Amino acid sequence: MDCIVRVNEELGGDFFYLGLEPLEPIADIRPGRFFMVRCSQSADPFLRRPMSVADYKKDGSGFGLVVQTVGWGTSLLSTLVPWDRIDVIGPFGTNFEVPDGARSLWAVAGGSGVAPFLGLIDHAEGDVDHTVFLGARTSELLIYADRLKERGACVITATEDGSSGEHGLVTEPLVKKLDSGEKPDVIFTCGPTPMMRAVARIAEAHGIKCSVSLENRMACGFGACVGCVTKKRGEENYITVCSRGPVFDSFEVEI
Amino acid sequence: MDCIVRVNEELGGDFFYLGLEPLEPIADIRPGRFFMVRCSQSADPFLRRPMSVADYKKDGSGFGLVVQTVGWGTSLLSTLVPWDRIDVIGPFGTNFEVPDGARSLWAVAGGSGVAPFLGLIDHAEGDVDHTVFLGARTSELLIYADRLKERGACVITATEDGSSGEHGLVTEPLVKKLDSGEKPDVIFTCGPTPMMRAVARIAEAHGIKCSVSLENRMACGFGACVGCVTKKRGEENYITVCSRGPVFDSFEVEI
Amino acid sequence: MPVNLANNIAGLNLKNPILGASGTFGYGTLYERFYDISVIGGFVTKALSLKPRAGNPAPRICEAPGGMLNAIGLQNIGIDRFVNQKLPKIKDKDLVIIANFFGETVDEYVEVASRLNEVDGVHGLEMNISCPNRNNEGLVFGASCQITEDVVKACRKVTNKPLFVKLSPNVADIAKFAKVCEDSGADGLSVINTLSGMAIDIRSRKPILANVMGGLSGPAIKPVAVRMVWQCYRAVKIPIFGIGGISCVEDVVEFILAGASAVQIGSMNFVEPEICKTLAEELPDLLESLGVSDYRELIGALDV
Amino acid sequence: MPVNLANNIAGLNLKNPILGASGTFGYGTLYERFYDISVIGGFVTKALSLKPRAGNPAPRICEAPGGMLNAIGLQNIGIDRFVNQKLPKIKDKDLVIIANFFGETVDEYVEVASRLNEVDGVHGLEMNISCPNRNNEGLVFGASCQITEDVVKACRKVTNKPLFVKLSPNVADIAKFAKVCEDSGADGLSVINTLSGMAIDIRSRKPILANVMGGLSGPAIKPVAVRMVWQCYRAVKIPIFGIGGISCVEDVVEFILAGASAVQIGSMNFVEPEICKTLAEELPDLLESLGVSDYRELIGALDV
Ligand SMILES: Cc1cc2nc3c(=O)[nH]c(=O)nc-3n(C[C@H](O)[C@H](O)[C@H](O)COP(=O)(O)OP(=O)(O)OC[C@H]3O[C@@H](n4cnc5c(N)ncnc54)[C@H](O)[C@@H]3O)c2cc1C
Ligand SMILES: Cc1cc2nc3c(=O)[nH]c(=O)nc-3n(C[C@H](O)[C@H](O)[C@H](O)COP(=O)(O)OP(=O)(O)OC[C@H]3O[C@@H](n4cnc5c(N)ncnc54)[C@H](O)[C@@H]3O)c2cc1C
Ligand SMILES: Cc1cc2nc3c(=O)[nH]c(=O)nc-3n(C[C@H](O)[C@H](O)[C@H](O)COP(=O)(O)O)c2cc1C
Ligand SMILES: Cc1cc2nc3c(=O)[nH]c(=O)nc-3n(C[C@H](O)[C@H](O)[C@H](O)COP(=O)(O)O)c2cc1C
Ligand code: FES
Ligand code: FES
Repeated sequence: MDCIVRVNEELGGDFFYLGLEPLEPIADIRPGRFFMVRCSQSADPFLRRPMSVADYKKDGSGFGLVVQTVGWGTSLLSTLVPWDRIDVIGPFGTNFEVPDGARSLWAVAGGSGVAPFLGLIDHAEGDVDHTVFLGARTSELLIYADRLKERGACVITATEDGSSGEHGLVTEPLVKKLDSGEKPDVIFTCGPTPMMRAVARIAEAHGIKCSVSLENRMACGFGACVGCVTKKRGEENYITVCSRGPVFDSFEVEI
Repeated sequence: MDCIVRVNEELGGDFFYLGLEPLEPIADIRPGRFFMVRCSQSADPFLRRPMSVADYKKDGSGFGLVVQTVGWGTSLLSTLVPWDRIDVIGPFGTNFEVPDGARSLWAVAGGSGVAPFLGLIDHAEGDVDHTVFLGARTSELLIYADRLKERGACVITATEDGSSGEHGLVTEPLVKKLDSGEKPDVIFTCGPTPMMRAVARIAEAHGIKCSVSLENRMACGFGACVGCVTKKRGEENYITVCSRGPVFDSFEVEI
Repeated sequence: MPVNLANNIAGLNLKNPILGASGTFGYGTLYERFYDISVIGGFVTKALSLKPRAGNPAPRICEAPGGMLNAIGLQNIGIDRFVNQKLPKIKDKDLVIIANFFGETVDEYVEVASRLNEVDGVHGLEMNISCPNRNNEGLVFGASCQITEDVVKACRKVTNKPLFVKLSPNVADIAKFAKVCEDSGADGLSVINTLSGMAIDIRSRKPILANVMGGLSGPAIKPVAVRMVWQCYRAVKIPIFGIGGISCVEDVVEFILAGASAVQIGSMNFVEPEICKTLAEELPDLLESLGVSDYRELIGALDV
Repeated sequence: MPVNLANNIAGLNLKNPILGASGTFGYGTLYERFYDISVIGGFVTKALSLKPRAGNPAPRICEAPGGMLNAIGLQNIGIDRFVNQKLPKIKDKDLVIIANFFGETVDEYVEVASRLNEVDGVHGLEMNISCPNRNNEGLVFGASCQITEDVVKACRKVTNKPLFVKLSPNVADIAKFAKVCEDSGADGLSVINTLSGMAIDIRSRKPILANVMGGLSGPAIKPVAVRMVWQCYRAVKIPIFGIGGISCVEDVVEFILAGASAVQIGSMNFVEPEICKTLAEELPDLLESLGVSDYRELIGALDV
């Protein structure tokens, strides 16, 4: 599906936000699902790149991506300007699902992993409290803290260099808050694998349901290449992250 | 050498004009010489594309290319917009050299082959009469006729569909003019090979010195790949068109 | 001018010469979310083995210049689940279904082939001989002419369905293998499988693929594939499926001119899930512009 | 932290591991218009033969996805003109000059090798065994282990300069050839030459290259080249020049990790004439960022 680029906004560090308008509305966009984005019409780069949905319009007439420039594909995306066209397919995969009756949701994000939580909080239904733990190397990379606060989320930040919020890893304020006796109904996490692994361990130790969003290398995004596999815990067989995930219950998969 | 794109102007048909400003002035630009243009920073397309110098500033601070979109590389060039950067190396090769004492010069061009004659006429020295024969399939593709007239050249056009000028190939008005008794000191020709071949035959038959500009496939443009070869007439050895040409005396090479 | 795209290839009635290649088209059902797959000529299943196989650990894929590397490790659901669960969903569709299969020994090949021979709804077989030979440390079946001959002859005996052999490009003289297959009773050839390649993460100093080496596919391999199709075409009379880096309709014609009777599209399905449909739709117009009313005129029509 | 780039490779003293590859660097003089070539480790000449050779008719080159095809046909000025006209212009420069050479028979190989052995200013020899064998219709020398052994042994006898053998990638098992070369007295290997490929103009129905087939080079072949360097590295103890699709400094490190003692840059010189200089300049910074103070630590340091 061709989309028109509406915005390409620098977010600090290597991050930028792409606001896209598909030529026709796209159904079933949900936080945690992702698009496969074509970065160039040439054979280099050849494969599409997976990108999580950030914010989106309920009617599917617009959505955003939060992208970090890490290589050739993402650096091509960073050069897009308004009115350029970009070709995406999707959305694919599972989404972050707020359990019925949940009243309190904590989200732990690193880097572009904040993306799904923008849409999640924008479209939150019912009476759920949101706390977002944002971690980054330095304050400049703590993207979207203000925007999440505006939407009513409680935002707790941590930076490795101490330039903003707590000094250290984002798991530290998480553990502190849990130790202080607070306990959410569910924890969602998205970001670097070591961070998600730590969050999952902590959630499990506290008996809290936790959803993780895996970021395996993907070629197709819809189950055809069987390239993006992971193992279900305790099982021998591989499953495809793109179609059975990317959002899994932390108990389900090995991370 | 990085250049800033100043203009990308549609010329009709698949043709467009790129006006470029190099970050530093480029020495030795001359009509008939060419640049090797990088169409993308990716590996596809991999090779640079050869493009003749069209008009240019004497001090090397700016020059233009007349490009026809025929494939992937040229279609990437067609999407350039002002302030984009483009990487060229050169200029390479031999140029159209007006013989000492020449008073009358005829140029026969087809398609983007008109390019070198823009610069040639702009920078003509001494007291030379220029007649340019422009050929195309249809009038829309007769680019730069007006501009050449403005610079004082006599322009004679021919179109295959008769929509402008003579009906037929550009060699027809050429032959007519020669048959009427006129005779230039030299003929330059640039464009499709069959056209140049015909022009060379006609010039030779009339005993007129003729320079042709060969368009062999090129990988490097500066003599390193030995890919762009042609044969010297009557010799067994191949010579590289990029460094020994592209402009040759028609007697020198097999076309 | 109506343009003919239909052909009978080694007994398979293809309405057009566009097929999905093995390992990139799943078991057929996956692409239904994008288009009705009965518009294409057919497809080849992911490689099937006697027992389900788990395949290699991740990462299994990575980008390569002009293509990709994969080391899936022949993960598959096994022949039983294919026949019982997947085939029923697609067997009534109007397209040719070819089962790609392999074994780890010649006997296993024969067993799979004879099982598949009984299966209604499987129209043809494609032997994948680019897979590791359990009795021959590190080497694949398709790297030895003798083993190729043995395995093709053995499978030929147990099936009367059209039998294609998919050749490995990692050999010095592919025409020799083509001839061996023809002489051993193959009805057709599939040319080519992936080129063996490798990529390294310079920061971790580890191979990017968990399996160390993988198969290179995509546009990068197209010149090698075209060359091999042409070499095979000159060596044998049986029809050839051309495979390797096809990404546009001009590529389809390039392979047909080189000698392919039909083509299979692999990795490009990942990039453009509708590519097979698009190619089937665009082919008539391109042929018309080339002044061709029957695509079969172009098979091997390279003017050398 | 000063980073060491120097190394002695099979007796050649390279100040850094960046060389220009045969057939893409002319006879050295051409790149002087872009930079002072004494900043790079060295270069390999275009293949030299006993007599000058005219080479193939045009077109000799075309674009391919992620690279290019060439069929130059070993055009060269012959050993005499090289020694008399070209070498004097570059022999006093501070860089290693390796003469790439070939023959059409084993005897011709030997004659060129013994001639080159006498030439002052030629520091090493690189045998190109990917060229057609006059006594063996259609096949190249490097496609047969036996002929490879014969020709390497024969040339080894007539030269005491460092002798590299440049391997053809168009074989099933390159490690076997690597071992044969080592056992036959080669001092080093150059891995790889171009992959055999082909492209067709669908409108004229003719091959794009006048020679029909050509050699594929450029980024497209990098995964195949890295794989082959690694396979050779595990098979032999002699040093390896890594070649194939190198276009950036990360690629250089990738080849070194796979087992290359130095690298040669081919087609990328056409796209970026200053690429060898750029790579030599950028390598120290990249090594430093990888925490490496001597590039030799990385040779074959792939962590599998
Ligand atoms: C489901 C999912 C959702 C994602 N959402 C986002 C997002 O919202 N924003 C964002 O910036 N990034 C996201 N990513 C990661 C993003 O896809 C990669 O950063 C991107 O593919 C890198 O492409 P490149 O060409 O710039 O880098 P490359 O040059 O290809 O590689 C640079 C690095 O990126 C990693 N990488 C490369 N390809 C992939 C791939 N296909 N999948 C995962 N990692 C890869 C590699 O580890 C490599 O070291 C997501 C990944 C997945 C799987
Ligand atoms: C010295 C010289 C000067 C030139 N000047 C101009 C000019 O001023 N304006 C202009 O529009 N074109 C010019 N050309 C032709 C131009 O280089 C080609 O049209 C261009 O390379 C095509 O690139 P592509 O990627 O768009 O097409 P491709 O997809 O690569 O090929 C399309 C067609 O273009 C031809 N072609 C491809 N590569 C080359 C090549 N390297 N050299 C020649 N022909 C090729 C082929 O015959 C092919 O059929 C010149 C060529 C030469 C050699
Ligand atoms: C992810 C992936 C999995 C593949 N699996 C198989 C397979 O199971 N059996 C087989 O014969 N070929 C397999 N192939 C090879 C393809 O069928 C095809 O021969 C190859 O990819 C070249 O075509 P392409 O360049 O169009 O991708 C696989 C290719 C890819 C990319
Ligand atoms: C135009 C051209 C000419 C070549 N000529 C030779 C040659 O004469 N001898 C040789 O051994 N290799 C020759 N090669 C092969 C290169 O040296 C190199 O092995 C190959 O191109 C792969 O490297 P690359 O991908 O960096 O180009 C040639 C390559 C090209 C592109
Ligand atoms: S990315 Fe292809 S199966 Fe998941
Ligand atoms: S283009 Fe390379 S020698 Fe002429």
